[in-house]
Amino acid sequence: MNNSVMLSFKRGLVASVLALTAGGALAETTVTAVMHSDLRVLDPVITTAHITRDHAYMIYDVLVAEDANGEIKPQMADFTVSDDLLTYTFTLRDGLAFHDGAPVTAEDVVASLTRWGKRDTGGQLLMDVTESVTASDEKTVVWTLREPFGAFLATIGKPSAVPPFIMPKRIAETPVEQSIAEHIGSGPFRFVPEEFQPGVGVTYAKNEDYVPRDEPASGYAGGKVVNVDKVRWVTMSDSMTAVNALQSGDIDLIESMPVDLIPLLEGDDTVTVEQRSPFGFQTMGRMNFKYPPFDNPQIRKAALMAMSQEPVLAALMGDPAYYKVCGAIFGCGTRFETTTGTDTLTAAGDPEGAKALLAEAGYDGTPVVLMQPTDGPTLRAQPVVAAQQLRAAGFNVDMQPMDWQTLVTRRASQAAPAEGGWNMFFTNWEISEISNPVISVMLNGRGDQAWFGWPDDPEVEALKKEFIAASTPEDQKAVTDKIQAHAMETVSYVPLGEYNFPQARRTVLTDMQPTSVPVFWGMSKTEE
Amino acid sequence: MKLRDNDFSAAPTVLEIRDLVVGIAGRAGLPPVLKGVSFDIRRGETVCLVGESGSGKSVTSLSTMGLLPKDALAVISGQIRLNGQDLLALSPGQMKQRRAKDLAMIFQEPMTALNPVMKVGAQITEVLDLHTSLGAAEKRARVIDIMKQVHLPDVERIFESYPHQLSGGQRQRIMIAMALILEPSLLIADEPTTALDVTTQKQILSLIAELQARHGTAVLFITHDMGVVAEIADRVCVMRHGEILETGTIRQVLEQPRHDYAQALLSAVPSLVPRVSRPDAVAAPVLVAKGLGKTYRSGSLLGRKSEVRASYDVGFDLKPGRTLGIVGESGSGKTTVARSIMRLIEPTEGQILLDGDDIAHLSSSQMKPRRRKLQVVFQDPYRSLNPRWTIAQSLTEGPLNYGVPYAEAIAEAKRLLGVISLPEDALRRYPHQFSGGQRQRIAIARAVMLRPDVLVADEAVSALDVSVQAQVLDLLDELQRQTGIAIVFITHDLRVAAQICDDVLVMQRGAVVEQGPAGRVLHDPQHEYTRALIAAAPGRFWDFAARKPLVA
Amino acid sequence: MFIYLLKRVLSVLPVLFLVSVFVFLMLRLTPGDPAAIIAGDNATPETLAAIRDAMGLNEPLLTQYASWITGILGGDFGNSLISGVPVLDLVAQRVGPSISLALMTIIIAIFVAIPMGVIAAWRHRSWIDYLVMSFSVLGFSVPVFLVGYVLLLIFSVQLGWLPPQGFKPIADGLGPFLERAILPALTLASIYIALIARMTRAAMLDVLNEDYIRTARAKGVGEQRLLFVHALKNAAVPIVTIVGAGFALLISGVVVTETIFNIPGIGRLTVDAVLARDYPVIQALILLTATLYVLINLAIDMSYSLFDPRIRY
Amino acid sequence: MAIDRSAADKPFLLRLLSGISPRSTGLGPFIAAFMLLAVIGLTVFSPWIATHDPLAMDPLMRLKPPSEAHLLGTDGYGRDLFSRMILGGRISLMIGVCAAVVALGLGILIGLLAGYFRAADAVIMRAMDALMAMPSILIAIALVALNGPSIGSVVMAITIPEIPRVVRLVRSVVLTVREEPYVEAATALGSSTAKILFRHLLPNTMAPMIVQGTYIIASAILTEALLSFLGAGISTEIPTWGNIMAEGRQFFRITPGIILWPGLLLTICVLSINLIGDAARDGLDPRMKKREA
Repeated sequence: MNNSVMLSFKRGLVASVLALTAGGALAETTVTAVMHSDLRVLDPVITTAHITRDHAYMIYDVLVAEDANGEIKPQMADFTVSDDLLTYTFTLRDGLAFHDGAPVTAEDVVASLTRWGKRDTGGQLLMDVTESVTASDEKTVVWTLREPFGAFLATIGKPSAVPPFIMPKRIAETPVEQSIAEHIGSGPFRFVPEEFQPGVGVTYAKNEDYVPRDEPASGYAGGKVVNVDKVRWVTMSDSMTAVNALQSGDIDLIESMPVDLIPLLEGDDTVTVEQRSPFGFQTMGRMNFKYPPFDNPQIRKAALMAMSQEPVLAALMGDPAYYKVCGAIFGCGTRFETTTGTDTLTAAGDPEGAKALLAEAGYDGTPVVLMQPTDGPTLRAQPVVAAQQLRAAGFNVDMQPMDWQTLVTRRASQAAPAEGGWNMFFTNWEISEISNPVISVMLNGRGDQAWFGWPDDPEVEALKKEFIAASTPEDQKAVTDKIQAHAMETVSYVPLGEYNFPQARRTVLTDMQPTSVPVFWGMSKTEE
Repeated sequence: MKLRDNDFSAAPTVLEIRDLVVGIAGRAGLPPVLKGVSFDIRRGETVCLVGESGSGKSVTSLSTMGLLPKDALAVISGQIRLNGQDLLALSPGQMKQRRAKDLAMIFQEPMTALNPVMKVGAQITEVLDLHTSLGAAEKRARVIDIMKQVHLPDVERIFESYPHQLSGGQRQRIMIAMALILEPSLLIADEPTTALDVTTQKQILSLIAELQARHGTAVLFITHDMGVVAEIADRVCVMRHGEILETGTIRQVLEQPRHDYAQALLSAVPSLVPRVSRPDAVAAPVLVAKGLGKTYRSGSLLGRKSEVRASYDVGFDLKPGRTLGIVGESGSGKTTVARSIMRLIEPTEGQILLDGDDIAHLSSSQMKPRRRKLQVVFQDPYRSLNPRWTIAQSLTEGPLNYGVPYAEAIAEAKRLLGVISLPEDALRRYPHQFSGGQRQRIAIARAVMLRPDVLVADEAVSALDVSVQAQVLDLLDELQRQTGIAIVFITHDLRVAAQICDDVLVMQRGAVVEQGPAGRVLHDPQHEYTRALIAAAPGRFWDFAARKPLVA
Repeated sequence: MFIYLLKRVLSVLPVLFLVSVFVFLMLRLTPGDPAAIIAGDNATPETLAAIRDAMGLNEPLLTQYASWITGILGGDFGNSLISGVPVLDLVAQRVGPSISLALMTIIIAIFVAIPMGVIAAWRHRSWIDYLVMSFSVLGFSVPVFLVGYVLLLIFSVQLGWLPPQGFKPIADGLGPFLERAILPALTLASIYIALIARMTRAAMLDVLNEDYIRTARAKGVGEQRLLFVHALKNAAVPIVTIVGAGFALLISGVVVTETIFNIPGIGRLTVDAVLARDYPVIQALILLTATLYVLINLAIDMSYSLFDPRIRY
Repeated sequence: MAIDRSAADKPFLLRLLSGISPRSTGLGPFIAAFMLLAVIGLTVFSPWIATHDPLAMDPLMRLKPPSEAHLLGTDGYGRDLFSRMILGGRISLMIGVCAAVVALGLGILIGLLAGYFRAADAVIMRAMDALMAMPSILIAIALVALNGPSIGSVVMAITIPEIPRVVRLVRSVVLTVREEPYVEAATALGSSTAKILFRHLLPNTMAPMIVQGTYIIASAILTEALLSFLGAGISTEIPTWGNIMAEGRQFFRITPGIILWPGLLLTICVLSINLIGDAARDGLDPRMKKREA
């Protein structure tokens, strides 16, 4: 072993000892949480993984953010819009500084926005109509559009997958194919690199130099006041272990509490189980438009008719209190909610009708390759139940189990199902990621450039343009109603209902923000 | 040398065994293993228990020591009195106190009877630790003293040695030292020299006699070897099937055995006098070895190269109908020679001429047609037949390999079964259904199925009881007369060699030290080693079959 | 002795080379794409290709193997494809818990199993022998995770005596360490005890039949001294061997136990890495455990001469 | 002095029958055989014994305690646990037997070659050492990941790490037996290498192989469970003891039966196989006292 490696090996060893010894002994408040997943990838632009986004909310800040009412509010910057809706001017507020001490400048912002615009779906749409994004001085960013973009603020202020987080210019200049190597933001917490152990946990320390906004926190907006010294996310591969750890006081919070295990916490008054946010997830099935049998819209329709949401949701969540039968592709309780075309889905399904339709479409028994992930607890159940429902309607289902990583690889394959491709898979979305047609990737109809499944659907693309151009909420709603009807007619995908994992927290943890992204500002931990 | 002739009637009785019955533990229904054994040993006296395998002689000795395997055998009735006290009445703890102090035992295998991971000095000292309260220096002095008494060389070094660093004879001396250090009144020696070479055996026997004389120990000596009996016994008990058939002074038993079995046993002991030599055949030799040698080389790139010359410069002629004996102690290289001739190994030097062709370096496919001329019989009857094959399969294996039709092969097998005195239905049976002697006869039959020119018999009778041994030797003799086969007979037993060989070749440390007609070599040995070997043969002064001293 | 040692160490090299080839080939023939894992849910095919290219996954296999092995010879095991952390750092973070768990397990196992095996052999075919053997066979027959869960249920959940998960290093004090390590170690030890007790019994039965045991009895040696002084040292070689061979068993046990008790060790790191196709991490871990296995067994081979003077190098 | 070795000398079937008698082994193996037969009966005839379609799910009836309708309650999809458990046993046993047959088949072949041909020996044994050195559970997970969680790949994943053990065992038997006088006699009688390998040496490996086979079956059943537990098992559409338990993991404190019942049945099954293996080993081959890890 050469010296430098030996040295780094030793450093690692020392760090691990430090990491393991830190924690209990010192009299500082540490919130220990088990998140829904393990943090491995640290670049919030390169991935859409929710856990990486949650990580980014800890250490980065955003220009503008959505408040509790869904309005976009200034965060790092105040902004003005020109009357022609083509020029947006952002002015950075005072006191912003990165964790390495450097002040946040307009240059940093421009670099960060540019990198984001290359990867994010909404960002790409926005960049398509962008004339320029420039730093006019130390604190001012001017964003000029070629044509109006109705959802401009909603896009750069969206809370999820992925908001444009602001990082130093030197980091934001990393090519978008490469992961960033430094994790420095201007957010309310600092990343502690020595205590980052992929697969074990990650630690954030309070950013003592952070200057919160004056107004109270609301949604993702407002003053991000930090009342704890440290936040540690630990990985527990097993939800039962997490529940045991919560009860023994080893951890303070389980972000996604498995509903089946809630009875274990009943009668334990040191623990509260609650829904943090009214919005949860939509679970859905996606078919492959390129290959039989689902290249035939009638057969897609038959599949839709064969399915019923409730058994899927019940198998996924168990307790009806935590799931909701909902046919709205933009989510129930959102502005664009409508349930056109989903009567059979939200009822018991219509296997007989599906059979008739299959016969009419001349289904020849082509096997339906259904990919089933075996490891993700929120993804295991859907294909199993769906397979049963499809079989009941006369489909020939070939359910192929694989781990989620294989599935993620395989769904990117445009090959025929018999040659390593697929016919159908299932995944979940946070409601905020599908709540309008611009950000919902399933409504991309650009054929081979579209999201997995590759529908070639010019009509939906036209409807989306119409939506971008619509200027009033009423006009927008009229367009989204049409999109819902169209999506259910062509079966862009099969919404299988909504679920919302509760969180379980020890009662010493108070004042958590009711946001769907778990954020750690505002909360307090009372001493025991 | 002559038979012992001492009178012990005045000496006190040390061991008194009365009507000892030992049965299989927990199995009352089965016949006992010892069926009422009684004998006495007096102070200074040596009593030999003699018998073939399964006669119960070891069970007798283990019962006396209280060392019967707990879950297998148990004393059912009888008494074992040592100096008047009944050992069977003692508690295990009391018995433990007696061992080594009042009665001690040495075993057959000096290789395994010492704890391999303890230094031998410590193993002897342990006896003192257990039974005395001497100080460390005193203990050491006593141990050194007894080690000197058993004539161990370089006592200080051996004290610090592990058993594997000693020779077999030295280990047996250690055992004896350990047994006698507390001067017990009774020493039990269970086949103590069987695993040793004859020259070592002789030394150990005289050592036991010497110490016995010095300490007045009563010795219970167990053996199957009549020669050893003749050397050391004052009195003899002949055992068979758990009973003492005959008991008496050594002279009574050897000169006038009363019981049929004792007579048969004595008659079966081969004589050291070479048999009348047969006329030399005029035919050309069938097998000739010239300068034959085998050196084992080991070692690789890094290691030291090591060479072991297992045999070298061995040469002989073998004519049809003749028997060549290769005689030597363990490690003399005689088996290496046999395996080289058989081409089970490839010799590193010299020639083997079979019918004039050199086969020393032939490949296995070149060897195949010649193999049928060369057959072999091994020592261990229990391993020389495939236990999973019927006798028919084993017997016909060779002929079938050479394309003999099955019917013909089986007919020959039946004929040979007649020759070896086994019934025809033996063909369908498996080896385990036969006794050792029967198996060895089957192995011989298998070897001659191919009508070979040469038969190599590698210690072919060494594992057999003496009465069975005689039968097998007779069989070989008869086959040779019928078929004119040439035999290479490898043995360590001079008595056997004397009875079967025309010519004898004596080997020591890989080399031939003397060779010539059996009568000449055994009667008038030229080489010092041959002389030592003959001198060491136990009971060489006695002709057992004739029941009289041998007049040299 | 030195030459022998050198020879033995050198003889390990071809084995390790083969291990490295096996590992490399096995993983590179695996479907599943680390690029897809990094890129997340809605990455386009172009992005995937770009990331794959950047990670060197498009190079020919031989080139990838060569650069990997060259790196290793220089002490560089590469970086995790997923988190970008150097593999050696990842491993260094994780070895502590695994090693302390394994050591504790071995200590528990040896102190429990050897007396068990000795007594079972001594009282061969008695009730205590049957009891020991039943326990030992049971130890082989119950899935490790079942043992873990049952212990967890009883001692943590029902009785609340011990914390249910996690790990504290000994540096935090013996109490906190033991509190968290005892259940996992017991879980792991169950199978190890079974293995060692079984081997001890078998080896002791062999030894107790040896002539020198009879000799010792004939000297009047007492039972306790007979068993623990005369017999046990002679039975040591197979017992020590099985402790080494059991290391493989320990690895699989560690993987499961760390999962159940949420211990941040090597076992969990490996499973996570396999499921995430984190090639450099998997390769390094299998290679390192294989090396460790080979070295442990080498050390055990060398230690035979401590127990048995007949073995000399 | 000749020793009675007849016990070790009989053909192995005879030894099997004479070795395993209640007198020599105690009642254990007989109870074990009875239990194993019961488990096998239960699983082999599972299609007729099962009270429900083991795949029929009813998510609204999930995690129900035992009742008249569901003998042992239901699992996380509302499937009948009892029916799944006995059908799962069938698959688990099948996996065990397949793994044993494949591992023995390949292992015996390779072992015979390695044991008899010195030239092949070094290469084969180094490769086997390499396989032995790699932690088997890690190879197994990686192999399942490699080929997808089908029955075939699980069998392969279990089999490959077992092969070196079989090879070593066969090789050691061959190395011992080839020195036996009857094998040398066969050479002297002109028997061909193939004949010696397959007629003399191969049958000698049978007794230890039967014993080893039982151990492989037992360990394969456990490994299957372990793989499922670690998330690299067979699809839930094909119930096995392993994946039933793996699915029950998160419900352990709610409905421990999902793990405990299959776990109990598995333990009984593996326990009886091991006991029978031990008895067979003692009966067949007193030398084979050591069980390789």
